[in-house]
Amino acid sequence: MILAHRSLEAGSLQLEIKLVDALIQSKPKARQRLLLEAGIVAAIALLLLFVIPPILVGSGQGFRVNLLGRYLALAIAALGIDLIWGFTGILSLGHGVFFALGGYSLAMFLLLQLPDGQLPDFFSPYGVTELPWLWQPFYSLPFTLFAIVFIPTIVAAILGYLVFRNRIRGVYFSILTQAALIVFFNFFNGQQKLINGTNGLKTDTATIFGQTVSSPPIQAFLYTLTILLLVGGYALSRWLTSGRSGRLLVAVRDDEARMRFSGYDPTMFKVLVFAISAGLAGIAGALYTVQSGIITPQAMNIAFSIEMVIWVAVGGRATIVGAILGTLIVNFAKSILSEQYAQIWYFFQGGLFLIVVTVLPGGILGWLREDGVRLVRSQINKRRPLQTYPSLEEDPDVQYERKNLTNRESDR
Amino acid sequence: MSYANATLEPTKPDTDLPMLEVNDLNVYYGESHILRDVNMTVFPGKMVCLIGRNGVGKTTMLKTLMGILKPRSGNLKLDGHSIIARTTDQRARLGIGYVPQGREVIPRLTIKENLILGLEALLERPKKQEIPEEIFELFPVLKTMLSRMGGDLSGGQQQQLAIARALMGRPRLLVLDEPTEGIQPSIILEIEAAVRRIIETTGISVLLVEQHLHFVRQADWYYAMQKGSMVASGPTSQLSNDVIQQFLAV
Amino acid sequence: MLSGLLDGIFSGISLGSVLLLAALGLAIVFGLMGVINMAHGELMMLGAYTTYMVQNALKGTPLFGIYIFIALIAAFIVTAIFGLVLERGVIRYLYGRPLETLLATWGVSLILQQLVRSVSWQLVTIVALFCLLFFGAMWIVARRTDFERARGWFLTIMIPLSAAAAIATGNVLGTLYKPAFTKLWFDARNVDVTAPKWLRGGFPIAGTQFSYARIFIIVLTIACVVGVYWFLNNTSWGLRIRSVTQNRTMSACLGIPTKKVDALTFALGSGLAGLAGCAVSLLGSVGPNTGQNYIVDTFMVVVVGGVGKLAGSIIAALAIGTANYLIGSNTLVDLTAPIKPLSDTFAFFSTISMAKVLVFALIIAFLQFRPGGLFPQKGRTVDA
Amino acid sequence: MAKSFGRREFMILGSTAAGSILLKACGSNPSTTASPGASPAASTAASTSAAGNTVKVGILHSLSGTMAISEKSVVDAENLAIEEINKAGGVLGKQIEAIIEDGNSDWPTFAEKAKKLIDQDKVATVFGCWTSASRKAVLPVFESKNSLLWYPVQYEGQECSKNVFYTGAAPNQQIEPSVDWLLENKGKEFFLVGSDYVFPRTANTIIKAQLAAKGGNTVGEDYIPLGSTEVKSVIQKIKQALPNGGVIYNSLNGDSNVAFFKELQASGLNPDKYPSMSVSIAEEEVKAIGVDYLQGHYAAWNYFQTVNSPASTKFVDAFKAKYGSDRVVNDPMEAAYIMVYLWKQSVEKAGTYEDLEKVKTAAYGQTFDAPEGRITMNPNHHLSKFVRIGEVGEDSLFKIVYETKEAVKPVPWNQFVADTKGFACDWSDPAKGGKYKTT
Amino acid sequence: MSEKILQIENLTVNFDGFRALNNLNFSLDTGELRVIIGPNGAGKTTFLDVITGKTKPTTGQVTFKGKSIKGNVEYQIARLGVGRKFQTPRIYLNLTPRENLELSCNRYKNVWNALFGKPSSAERRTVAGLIETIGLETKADLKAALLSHGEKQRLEIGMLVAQSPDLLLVDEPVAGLTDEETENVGNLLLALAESHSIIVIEHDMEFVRQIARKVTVLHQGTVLCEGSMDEVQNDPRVIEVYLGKQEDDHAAA
Repeated sequence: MILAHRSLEAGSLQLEIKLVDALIQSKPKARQRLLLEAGIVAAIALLLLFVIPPILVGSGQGFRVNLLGRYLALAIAALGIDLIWGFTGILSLGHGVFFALGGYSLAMFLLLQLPDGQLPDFFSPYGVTELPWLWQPFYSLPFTLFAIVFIPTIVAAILGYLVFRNRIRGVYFSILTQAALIVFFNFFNGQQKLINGTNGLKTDTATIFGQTVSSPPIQAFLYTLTILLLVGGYALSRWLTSGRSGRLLVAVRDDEARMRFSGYDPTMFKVLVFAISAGLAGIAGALYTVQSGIITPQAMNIAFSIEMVIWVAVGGRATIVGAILGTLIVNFAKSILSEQYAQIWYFFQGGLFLIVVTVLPGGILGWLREDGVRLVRSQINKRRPLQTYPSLEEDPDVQYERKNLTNRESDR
Repeated sequence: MSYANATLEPTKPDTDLPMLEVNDLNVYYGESHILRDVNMTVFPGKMVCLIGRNGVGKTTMLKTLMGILKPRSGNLKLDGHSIIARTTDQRARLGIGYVPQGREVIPRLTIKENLILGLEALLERPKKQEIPEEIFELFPVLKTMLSRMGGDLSGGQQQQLAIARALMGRPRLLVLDEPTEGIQPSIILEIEAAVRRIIETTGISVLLVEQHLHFVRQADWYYAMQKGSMVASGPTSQLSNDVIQQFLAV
Repeated sequence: MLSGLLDGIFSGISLGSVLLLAALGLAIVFGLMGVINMAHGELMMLGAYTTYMVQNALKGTPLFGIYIFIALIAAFIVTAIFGLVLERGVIRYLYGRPLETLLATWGVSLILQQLVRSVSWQLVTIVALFCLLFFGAMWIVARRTDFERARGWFLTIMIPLSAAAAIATGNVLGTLYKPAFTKLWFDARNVDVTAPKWLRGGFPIAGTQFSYARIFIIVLTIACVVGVYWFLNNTSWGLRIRSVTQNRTMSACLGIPTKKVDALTFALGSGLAGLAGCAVSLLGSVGPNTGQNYIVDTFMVVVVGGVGKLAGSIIAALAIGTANYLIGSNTLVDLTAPIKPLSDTFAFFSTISMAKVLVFALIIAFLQFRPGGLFPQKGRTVDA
Repeated sequence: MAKSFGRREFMILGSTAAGSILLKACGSNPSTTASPGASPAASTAASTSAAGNTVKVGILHSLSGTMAISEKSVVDAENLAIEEINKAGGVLGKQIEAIIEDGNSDWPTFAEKAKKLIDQDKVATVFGCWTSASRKAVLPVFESKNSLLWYPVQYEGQECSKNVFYTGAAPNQQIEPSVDWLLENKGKEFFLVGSDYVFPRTANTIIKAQLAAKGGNTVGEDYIPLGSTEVKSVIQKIKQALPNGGVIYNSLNGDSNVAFFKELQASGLNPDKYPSMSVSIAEEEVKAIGVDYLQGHYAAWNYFQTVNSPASTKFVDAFKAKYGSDRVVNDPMEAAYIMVYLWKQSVEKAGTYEDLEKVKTAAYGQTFDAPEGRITMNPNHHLSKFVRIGEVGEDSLFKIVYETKEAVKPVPWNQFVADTKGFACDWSDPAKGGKYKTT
Repeated sequence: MSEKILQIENLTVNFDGFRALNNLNFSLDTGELRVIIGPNGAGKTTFLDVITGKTKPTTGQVTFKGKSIKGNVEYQIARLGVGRKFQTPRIYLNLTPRENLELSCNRYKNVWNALFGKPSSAERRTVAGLIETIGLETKADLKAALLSHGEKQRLEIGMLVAQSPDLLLVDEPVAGLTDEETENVGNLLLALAESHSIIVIEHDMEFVRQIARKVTVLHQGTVLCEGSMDEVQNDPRVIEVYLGKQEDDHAAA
């Protein structure tokens, strides 16, 4: 019945049948692919957990393990940026707020791990003798865990709703998120008595489970936790960007108005994605804070939030792997280059922005898919092994379509 | 498609090169083929009318002529020189005056400013930016409202303004896209008269896209378009009712 | 009381006019071209550094008393040229993609910040030599017909080659003429811009004193607004700019060189940033980070005012300036003293940093009622 | 070491093969210009380390970001000291090799770079930090790794880590005497202005307590965000609070000072009626603000370039010879300069630079003929320093209007603040440690 | 069947003084296929904008299935049962035709369902059937960006149908199509007309003749005339609008 529709030449009938077969088989194939992908993710996670740290330590670069842990935490925030910008097309320049909210939540909890009646010691110079109300709930671990994820989420949902409701879009949204950043920065920066202002909250010396946070066992635990949560974030992003919700995200990016006329309310979807990405940023902020030992309002400066976008852009927007890869590449480049060329690091960073926007709009993964694949294949002239994301070039349907379209052009 | 091969070459004036020559023009919007191998010629001092229903590609043809759209293949020659590589503003300065569909008067500029913008097409701009009296002779209504905003005019006035603006640049080829669209009959007659007078007094060529038969009949030559192709052409004197029914009527 | 009131009005206007001056160029570029120029603050910084250079050059000459006027002209020209280069080199490839412009100009802003830190004759030589070699070679090669095909190869060969040659030369020269050639022009330290004598101090009225520098800036802002208004409404380039803004395609069809208009508009906006930079150097410090303080505030002015509307920007700047001042000083606390909770609230926000918090919150609230700003643009909108 | 070098180079070469050479050439030059003398050591740091004839030390300051303005000149002073020491034969017969890292004005970055210096470069000690926030951020790193930091800037006190030597002034060596001097000479009504971060906040807490104790009066205080240049409303508050003149105590940092003094003058608050005492404005800052705005205002420091002593003249001359005659020196630079020498002396006394316990013990009681005078390292890791108050003169330098005859002993735990009253610090006695009760 | 599905009374839309629609009255029976023609600028697209909630009328009322749509925004009106196809095909280019259809077909358009819902087997069958109807079987799982213009047009119509609206608004469905494709689309619309109420806006007179039963002519924002194709074709007012005054022809000549 599928074949009984339009006139096709005899030659392409054969192909047609193959295609139909492929379609029928696509279900189990998809499951296989999913398993393969899960396997690869697990393998990389194990590699990160058990192989890379000893190698780094062995080569006298032990402190890079901590860096890696921090950058992996940043990668979680990058996943959030990718969801909102890469997949949904909304550029948020205010994710530092959510990052910081997560970080501050956890830092407040850690600082309260004190004997009864004592205050965190930074309070004393300001003459604060009673714990401010803001701090009270953070005695509770469950509340803190809730706060890390949901305070950013709720703030984002409110902000997002207020903005998206008015159909404020594009650069206006970006500018407003920047303004929000300034608001939060000034608030955190200006409230010395509440949260220690510019100095931020230090978590290194706090104790948890009877150990200081900066001690090796806790740091190893945090490193593991980061990887697990990154895998979780990866899974969440995969889940959100596939299936029906994934299609809806693409739909918001492609044509928001069309969605409305199909009966969807894009505002709610945008709020949802914005909130989820904020939650991811909150988790990232918490993990980053405990691994770097301090959270300050600097996490909410303009540059940092824009940098997050560039991580995703470098890796390749709208690719989940790209977000993670981009974060690691840019941050390690920053850390290594700034060791070597401390004085002119900004040149590199600025150049990176320019290059990514003008020359490599698809980022590294985008380039690999578009040009890299062709380049490599033409060089070694053989078939590529199957990857997690089969490129369009491999797709028989595409080849068929290409040919057909080319024919169409010349016919008349 | 019975008219597809009926194309006659327009009668050639004695010595002149064609003012405009369109050769095998193909234009696409993305993947959809809008203009298919379009050929047409406009000779100096002649008024040529392009007819056809909405959506057959007339406006696309004019936009390609102005360089707003890029053709995928084919050539455009103005007075014997290819203009295919020229930008829109260069084409304007080479002497194509364009009166687009919907007039496109700049809304928040005054009438005077709109007219002065017409001088942009001149290769050497006069020191003193004045509006020549001929313009007001053609369109007396404009003189009384020089300081009003272009967007505040009625459709007919905007149309007159748009034509006057194009004339300010002293074009060699005046391109008019549906100048009568949505305009009261009385003003249509004024515009018709003005266009005729322009041709008589300045001797420039006119390429007109039009549906109003009355106006169409003012032209020397017609081309009929359908589905992106030229399907018929001839002197307007020979424009038969048959053709009109086929390509123009409801 | 009178002096307090006068002072309040003056300060509000003065803050507003600084904002307006800074936002003016941005409003033109954003409003007319839809370009988000994150490097606007750094263009201001360039203007401020130009002022510094002019000041130093004229020190001890009779012109020193009026150096500020020469500096204004110089700042305008320098930043306008820089804006022109920026538009031709980067922005023009990004028209219609505001988000990409935003990221690219952010990159430019980082580069500019580092530039003033690192600029020396050596760096200038290297950059100049690179441009000479690279673009020179391009100019020669581009005339060959098969250039488009060989473009990739040309770039991969010529970029490293010219870079290596330029850097090698720069380094050799650097070692030969060491201190003079490699000495940083500005370094990362702030530089001092001292207003001429007649601009220091203030003008006493009714027990208070109006700063001459601030009066100067208010006058300058008025002059700039009038100047921009005059330029847009009474010159042929102004007419072209307005025309292109309202209908780009039709303008091209009339023979207006739209690319030139784009470049000119951007240069004008940049030049105004230079003027603003010159002006703020009278008030604050001049350093690599000078521009950063202004960027978000000025964007707010543009957003609140409504894109592309001069009048909107003026009102928005004055409103934001006054609000910032009223909340940041104790004025509101005193006014609302009878109502305790209200005055407590204002007291909480009555520092400069907290005033910003409240003002930005108010802006977001305002946009709930007027998402398009004070004077929303009808018809065509800038959409991402 | 060689191994780690190879890896680092490899990573860069591997990633940007052609670009690397390019970057290297370009990158080393600006640093050359900033510190021509020390740069060979800095840029060839890794390659010579294999020889084993050098002692590595870390220099950790912001070379970029907002704080670079102040911190770069401190790096210059440290490089000068290292160069002098190396010329004189080094320390324990070995050349000092400085590894410079950029803290990027970002506190977590400071912590990261500190870890890198300690773990990877295995430096003997680190000279670094400016802001208290950055010091507090790296403190846990130094404590957990039991490494040593030398900190050259005047600060708010209330800290006494066994892993830090503080060579700048404690509050009782700068703030408290200056307040006393103002009370005596300039008036009892004080308005406190500061940048919004820990040093001004703590300093003002101390000042308020001190004024309350000594019969002065705090009529108002206000804080400006770091880097903000909108100071109009502060001026307004000052005018309201002090309609007939009074003392402005200024602990603003960085850019805000420029705006503040420009506005102060424009609003007619001149030093005759509104004298201001600054604790973050030194010779460099006077240059950057413009002397015309500052003339007649006061600053409190331990050292001014105008200090007339052979050591001071030598320091100024050496600095100008190295970096150019248009440069000036200031108090933090002096503190940075002397801390390198103090470290050298301690190492030489201990006979090792690796055993930090020995180095620390050796440091206690070390004296040095510093440009400011003969200073002594106390067991509480702070220096006994001379206190001076200077008035900005026409020549952009300070006219010293007050100086202590002897070095003032440091009191890290402030005695005006209730929480720390009665506490002291002594690391030479294991029983006492960082914070013990004296009474 | 004669019940009115759509009724429009005295509708006026003012854009800065320009009346895009001027006191327009219109009604459509349930199950009717109506073609609207009119010269450019007659207000056809604005007409659709008002019905779908994109543009708010200055005055006048739109009643759909007996209820006023006033105060409803686009997605609410769409949920009431109005589907719209745009002039240029607006589909989600980065999704496959199958996914495009599934999105439209989905009954529950809330956020929760988007996250946790799975297409039901009935929905999947509907989509499969639709793919067949619009003739995109072979390309059902390619990115829609790769479709030809005609295929995109068909896909968008398919999306409309998947939405199963009571009223379909179709704006220029055959613009830029070849003859064969035009005919396909015509047949598709005729097939749909058996179970839906449809308004089609079109310029292509041959196509209009193919599908039209009743034609409405819009001119300057109001209904000029209504009737069968033949009636409209011979109406002097219509001829005047399209071809200019016939008498003048003689008068001027």
